Amino acid sequence: MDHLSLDVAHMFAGGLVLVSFMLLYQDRMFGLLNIFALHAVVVSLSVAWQAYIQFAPHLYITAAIALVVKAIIIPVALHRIIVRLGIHRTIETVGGIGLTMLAGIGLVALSIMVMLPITAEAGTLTREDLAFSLAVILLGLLMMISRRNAISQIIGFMSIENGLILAATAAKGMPLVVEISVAFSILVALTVIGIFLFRIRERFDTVDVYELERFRGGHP
Amino acid sequence: MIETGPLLVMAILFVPLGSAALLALFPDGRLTGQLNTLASFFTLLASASLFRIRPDPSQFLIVDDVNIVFIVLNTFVAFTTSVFSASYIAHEVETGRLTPTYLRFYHAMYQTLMFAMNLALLANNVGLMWVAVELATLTTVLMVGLYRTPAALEAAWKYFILGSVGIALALFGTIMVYLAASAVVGEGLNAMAWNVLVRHADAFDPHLLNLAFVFLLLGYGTKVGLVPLHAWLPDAHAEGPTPISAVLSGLLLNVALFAVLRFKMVMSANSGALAPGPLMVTLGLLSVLYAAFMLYRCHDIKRMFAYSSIEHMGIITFAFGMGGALANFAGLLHMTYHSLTKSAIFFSVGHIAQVKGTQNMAEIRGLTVSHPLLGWGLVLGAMAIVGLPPMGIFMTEFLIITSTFARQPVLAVALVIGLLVALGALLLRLNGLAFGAPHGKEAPSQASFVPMFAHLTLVLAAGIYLPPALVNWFQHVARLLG
Amino acid sequence: MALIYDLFVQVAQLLLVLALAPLLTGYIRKIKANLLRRQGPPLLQPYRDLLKLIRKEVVLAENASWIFRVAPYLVFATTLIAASLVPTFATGLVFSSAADLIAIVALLGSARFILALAGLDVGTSFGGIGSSREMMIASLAEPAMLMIVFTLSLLAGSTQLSSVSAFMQGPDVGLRVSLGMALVALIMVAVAENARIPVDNPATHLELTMIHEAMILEYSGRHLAVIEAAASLKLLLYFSLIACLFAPWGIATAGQGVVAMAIGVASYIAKLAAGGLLLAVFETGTAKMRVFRVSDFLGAALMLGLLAALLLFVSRSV
Amino acid sequence: MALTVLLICVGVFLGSGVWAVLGNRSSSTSFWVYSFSLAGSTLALCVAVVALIDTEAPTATLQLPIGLPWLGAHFRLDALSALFIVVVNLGSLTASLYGLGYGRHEQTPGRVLPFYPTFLAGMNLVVLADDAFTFLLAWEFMSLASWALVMAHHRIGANLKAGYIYLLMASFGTLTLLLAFGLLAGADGGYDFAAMRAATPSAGLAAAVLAMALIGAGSKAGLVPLHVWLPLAHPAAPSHVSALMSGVMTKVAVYGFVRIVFDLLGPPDWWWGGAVLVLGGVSAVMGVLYALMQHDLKRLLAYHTVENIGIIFIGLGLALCFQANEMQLAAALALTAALFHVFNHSVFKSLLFFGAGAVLGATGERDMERLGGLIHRMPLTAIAFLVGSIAISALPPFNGFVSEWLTFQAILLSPKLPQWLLKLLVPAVGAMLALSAALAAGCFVKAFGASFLGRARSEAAQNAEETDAASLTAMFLLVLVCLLAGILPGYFMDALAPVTRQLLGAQLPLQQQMQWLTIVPIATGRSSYNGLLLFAMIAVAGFLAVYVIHRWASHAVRRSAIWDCGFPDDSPAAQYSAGSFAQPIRRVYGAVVFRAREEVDMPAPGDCRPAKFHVHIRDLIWDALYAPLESVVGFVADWLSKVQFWTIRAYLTLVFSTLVGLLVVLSIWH
Repeated sequence: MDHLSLDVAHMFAGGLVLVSFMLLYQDRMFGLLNIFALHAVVVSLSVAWQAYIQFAPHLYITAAIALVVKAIIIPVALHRIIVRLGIHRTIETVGGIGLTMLAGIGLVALSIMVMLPITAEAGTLTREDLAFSLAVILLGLLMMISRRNAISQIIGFMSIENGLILAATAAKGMPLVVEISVAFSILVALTVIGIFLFRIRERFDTVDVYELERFRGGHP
Repeated sequence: MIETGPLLVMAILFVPLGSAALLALFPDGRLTGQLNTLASFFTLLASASLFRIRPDPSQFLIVDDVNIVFIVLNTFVAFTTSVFSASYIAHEVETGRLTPTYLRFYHAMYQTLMFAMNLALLANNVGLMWVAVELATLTTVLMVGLYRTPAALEAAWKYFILGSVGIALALFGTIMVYLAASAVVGEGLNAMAWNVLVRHADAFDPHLLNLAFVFLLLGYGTKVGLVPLHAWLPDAHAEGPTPISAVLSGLLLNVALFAVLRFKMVMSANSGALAPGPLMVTLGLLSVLYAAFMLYRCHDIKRMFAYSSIEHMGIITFAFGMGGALANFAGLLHMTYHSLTKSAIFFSVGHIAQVKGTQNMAEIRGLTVSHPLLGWGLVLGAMAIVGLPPMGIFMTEFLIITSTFARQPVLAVALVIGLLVALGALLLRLNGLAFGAPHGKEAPSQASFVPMFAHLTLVLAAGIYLPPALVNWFQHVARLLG
Repeated sequence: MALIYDLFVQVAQLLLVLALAPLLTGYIRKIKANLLRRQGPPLLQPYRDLLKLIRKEVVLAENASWIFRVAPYLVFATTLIAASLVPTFATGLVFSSAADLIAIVALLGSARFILALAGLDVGTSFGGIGSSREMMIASLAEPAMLMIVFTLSLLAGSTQLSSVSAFMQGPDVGLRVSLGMALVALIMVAVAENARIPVDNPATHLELTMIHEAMILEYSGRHLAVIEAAASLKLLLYFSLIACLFAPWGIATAGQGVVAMAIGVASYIAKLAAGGLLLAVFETGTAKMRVFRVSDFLGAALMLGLLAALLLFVSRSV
Repeated sequence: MALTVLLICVGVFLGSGVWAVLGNRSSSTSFWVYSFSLAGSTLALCVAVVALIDTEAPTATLQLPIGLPWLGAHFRLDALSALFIVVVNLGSLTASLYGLGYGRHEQTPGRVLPFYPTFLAGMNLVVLADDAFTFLLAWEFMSLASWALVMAHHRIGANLKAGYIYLLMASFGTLTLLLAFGLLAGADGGYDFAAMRAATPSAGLAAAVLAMALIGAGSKAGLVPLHVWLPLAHPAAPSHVSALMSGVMTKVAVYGFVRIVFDLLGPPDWWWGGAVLVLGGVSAVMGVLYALMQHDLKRLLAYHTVENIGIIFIGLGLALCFQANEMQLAAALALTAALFHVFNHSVFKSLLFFGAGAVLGATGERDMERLGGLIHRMPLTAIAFLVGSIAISALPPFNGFVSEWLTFQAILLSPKLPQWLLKLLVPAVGAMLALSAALAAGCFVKAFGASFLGRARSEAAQNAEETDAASLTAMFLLVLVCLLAGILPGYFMDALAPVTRQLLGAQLPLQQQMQWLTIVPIATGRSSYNGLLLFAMIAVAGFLAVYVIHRWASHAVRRSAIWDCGFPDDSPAAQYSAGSFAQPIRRVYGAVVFRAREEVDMPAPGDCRPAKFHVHIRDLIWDALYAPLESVVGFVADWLSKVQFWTIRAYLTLVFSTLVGLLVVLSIWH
């Protein structure tokens, strides 16, 4: 494996983290969808590159799924849902964007720190990739918890998934990657369907506490 | 000649899958219940015969000492639950809470769930196991939301989101385990085969394993319902159909814990890795204490027993975290007893909720007077679950506490406090439910008591006498767990 | 032969206390009257009273049960036995092994128990007052008594009255603060137990202040006579007890000859006379206290007893 | 052989329990269940008595392949367990006999019959168990069965609460004992008692075990401050069960303590005894003071159990003190006293509960303020109850006095103890013991007086009928035992000698050989007691007095109205009641112990409303210990309960922070 191919893989992985930060920064709904599409494109590029350098043709399938489903179908579907359900176009965040970004930087640092002690045996490529994908996962989680809005939470979840695919493809010769990515796509699809079917607008966050008390039992 | 071993394994997997397809298409609502039972029975037969014939492990599937009893337990409880479910669901259709279409859907999902859980238990490939657990999660999400009430949808959605995040974390952990393994045993399926992993675990990169275990514990731990990852569990139990609550508590939590255990074995086989014990002990203790206090603030009967499940999962995790032959043995035994007892409790709770028309405990009184069998069944079950003798859980709690106290007195005392607080809460509620002057509807229940009392009898008998073969098996696995 | 002689001494003691008890009561009354410059009843008046009473018919309340009728005899018999087991003129009685000091106190307790029940039997408010106050007083007096026993046994190494008495006569005693405290405590207990002033007034029938008399208010005729006899026996018992423990001079020991016995009897009667005089003087000089002050009085006795025991440890260790 | 028979008896109990569940619901079920229990306990009693008296008999052990798999269930019959088997089965024999009559009136036999024999089985098994698992299993099983019996009359709200608190405290005790056994067994799980006996725990460990055993067994026995469940639960059960719970089950708890501390734990430290003494003394006094404040007959009896358990623990504490200083003979005296009191209390407490049950059955009342005059309606019950009252008040010539006398004798030996603290402590405890005995007498004057004497305070009491023959037989059997143990204590003390020999390696001199059956624990010159002689002398003197007076003086009797100092009041309400009887004692002690406050609401002159009198009593132990606990649990539960109402986002935050936290830990840990 030559240096160049390593660097390219590296670049894609780093790019993904960057796009994750963009997701975190974005506070308008449609902008978010576009950036998520970009996120998916970067992932599929990265996967394709891995397929190329690992000589693993089945990974192309994964790349294709990522591209078709997440870069095209889902953003479009979400776009329509937003329009159909009349969801607010701006995203309510918890804490300021700046604070979130700061936390994000902390998370990236953390994922690098955690990955550092792993022996070089595993290969630099893998180690760096793992650090980046961990960062993407953590940023996705951060997004899920720092947004009050269902759509952006779904997008956070999907970015987690992209991070996982990055990790899975980076692990050389890992079997079942395709199956796993398919399984994940089903999950994501269900999520989207769930939002649509259950008319979940803000259910992530706004819950009628009194309603809950009735069946959940608060104070005696 | 075809070997019977692999055939049996296939039967365990494909009888449920096949019947799921069949049930989805089957038009007659009344027969589906029986068909469901029948399918579960055949699966049980197939799994029971695994005791006699054990197939060699393949790269994807394995039957070994660790999983065999779980498979049998799983199929057994699945069978008894299907018997209970038949009478329960019939009543639901009668009262119009479920339409025939949903009935078909329900039964198909039931068998799919069985398939997924059996697959998760049988899987030798850690990736396959992950897929199976995810499938199980998805099916139960659909089942929890079956009634389409706002509360049920809310519960299903919460379960779905939290479960998905957990699943994602578990996947990351699995990938890292693969990475650690592939450096040693080479790339490909071998690096995911569980039996290979355990054999070579000592050579793995310990740091990678540590990181992997954190993710796996949190990921599968979400499914186990460990505090603070538990939030989905009470809602899901309370809002779904009761047979599903029984399966969730009795089986799915076990399956998830089983996944954690498999990885714990890998961890403990590696001398450089961090001991998984303290982590599990902390989470376990946290669960026990939290759930114990929460029991006081439940109004919904199913919700209360859901918290009790959290508590027991905490105890089991605690036991495995403590490790050692005694504690592991007790943990395994506790898993078994908890499955049997908790599902028996949900059987009785299901019928109680049906005859009383409510799950609110304030509106249920004096069950031992109005419905003696149901009431005493509940009393027995509750006694068993809080660990009163002669039921089996007393034995396991005895072993866990005594073996812990000699090593870590503070932890044992904390556990004891948790147990005591939980006992106080459950007994307080039980007092109101089972005793006093009866209150509310007094219609006779058309229940099938056989599953409930079968489970309770088993737990009772096991508390007094355990067959040596079973003991040997448990002890063997306990040693494997380290 | 020795056994018969011992038995004779024992029976003699029994008869002696039985015979002397009313006399002691009469004697104290006489002295008290004299101290008040009254002539007072003759010394033998109590005997006459008793004789008169036992010849009269008994008036029983309609709802009195058998307890009411049996109680006087039980109280009498128990007190008599207890009194006869306290050495008066000779120690080492043949039956002294039957009961040590603790058992004697307990026997008196049994008598009180029965009498208190009898007080409740008819179901009057006076009987109730008497019984309940009697038991309250006993609840303090008994522990105090036990503390005294404790002190004595600590010194003498025994709770057997004969042994303690022998020890007190011996050279090892010396003068001890503890003993003094124990004596004071014992006297206080004795005053309370016998319903004497300042705890109770045996001569009053003023409803709100009486204790012992309230309890036996419903009794009449021979029952009353037996109870009165028991009461004077109890008084004598405490005199004997104090004499035998704290003034054991002249007391004969087991197996000694008739002369020693005679000396014993003489000194015993002298001690009774002196004790009775002191009691009469004391009673004349004090006023009865309120019922709920009694607890303080007896609490003090208990504290004295406890202090006596504890002081003994201190003095011993030095 | 003896052990096998005993286990078969246990089997009979369990079998009849199962039969009561499965068998037909005819009225004969009750008869058969009690008959089988009677037969079983009679057989067990005989076997145990023989085993106890026959000093040559070797210690029998037996192992069954049940319970913990690799351990099995160990059983053992030695002197100590034989003694407690005697206590248990004497109680169950009479209770079963009593049940034959009393049980016929049971409204809900289905909730009593299955659990009654299982309760008996549980108690027997505790005493026979020879490994920690079997012991605790039986222990908790016993609690569970008795809990079910407490809940027999579950429609009464107070019983529900009683059952709840009972089971909670019982489980608390079991878990504490579990910890004690955990320490004794060590990490390798040497759960059989033989292994524990062989092990020698370090001083700190042993002290911890002692503390646990004291809490665990003490909570079951009813030591203050762990007694709160006892006065609630014991009265709630049917009366023969109350008798068993108070008279016998608390003794099984004492057995547990003795077994652990004297047998398994090895040589004691001197301060252990001090701790036990203090608890015992406090229990004795507090128990009786609580009892004095009650007007519920059965609850009063239950509080007296607390008192008597205190007395027993005083004896046990003394035995520990002496044993620690290697004064084996004195220790044997103290232990004999304690064990004798165990036996005695089981006898007279059963007797008293039977009596209370007979009263309850005849009148439907437990409240003494609504009883009275029953001596006329139920003369035999009255006699039995009276004997029990005298015995429990520690008055001669009955058995209660003998054991308390022995305890005092042990106390009087305390000056020889070298430790200063003990020297000072023991006399104080002695004063407490004397105080409790005197107060007990007061309390039973009140109990007997208010229930049986005076005039009936309610219609029910007025029309009461004497109870049935079976119940009376059971009661008079116990009366006989009370008397025999009171006047022939030597035989009973000799029967205890094998136990002290087993536990302490020393025994008292044989009492049967003493002159005239006098009991002489140490030396003739020191102290002695002869109940038989006293009894005979009092009887002779009494009869002589009666004879003389009736023969030569008068025997005329005239019945007339009550005199009452000239102011009789016909209303039975004008009598002294239980509450007014306790008033002086309440004023003296209650002001401190219970913060008792009297409140008089006296209307102004001309105002026609009735005057009112209130007594406010607070249970300081509950207020100081249990109420805070309750509110802490409630507070924590409320606080944690807020988590239930979080949003999914908040839950995700929880997951996220856990993950991040663990990762941070991991990165730092490297």
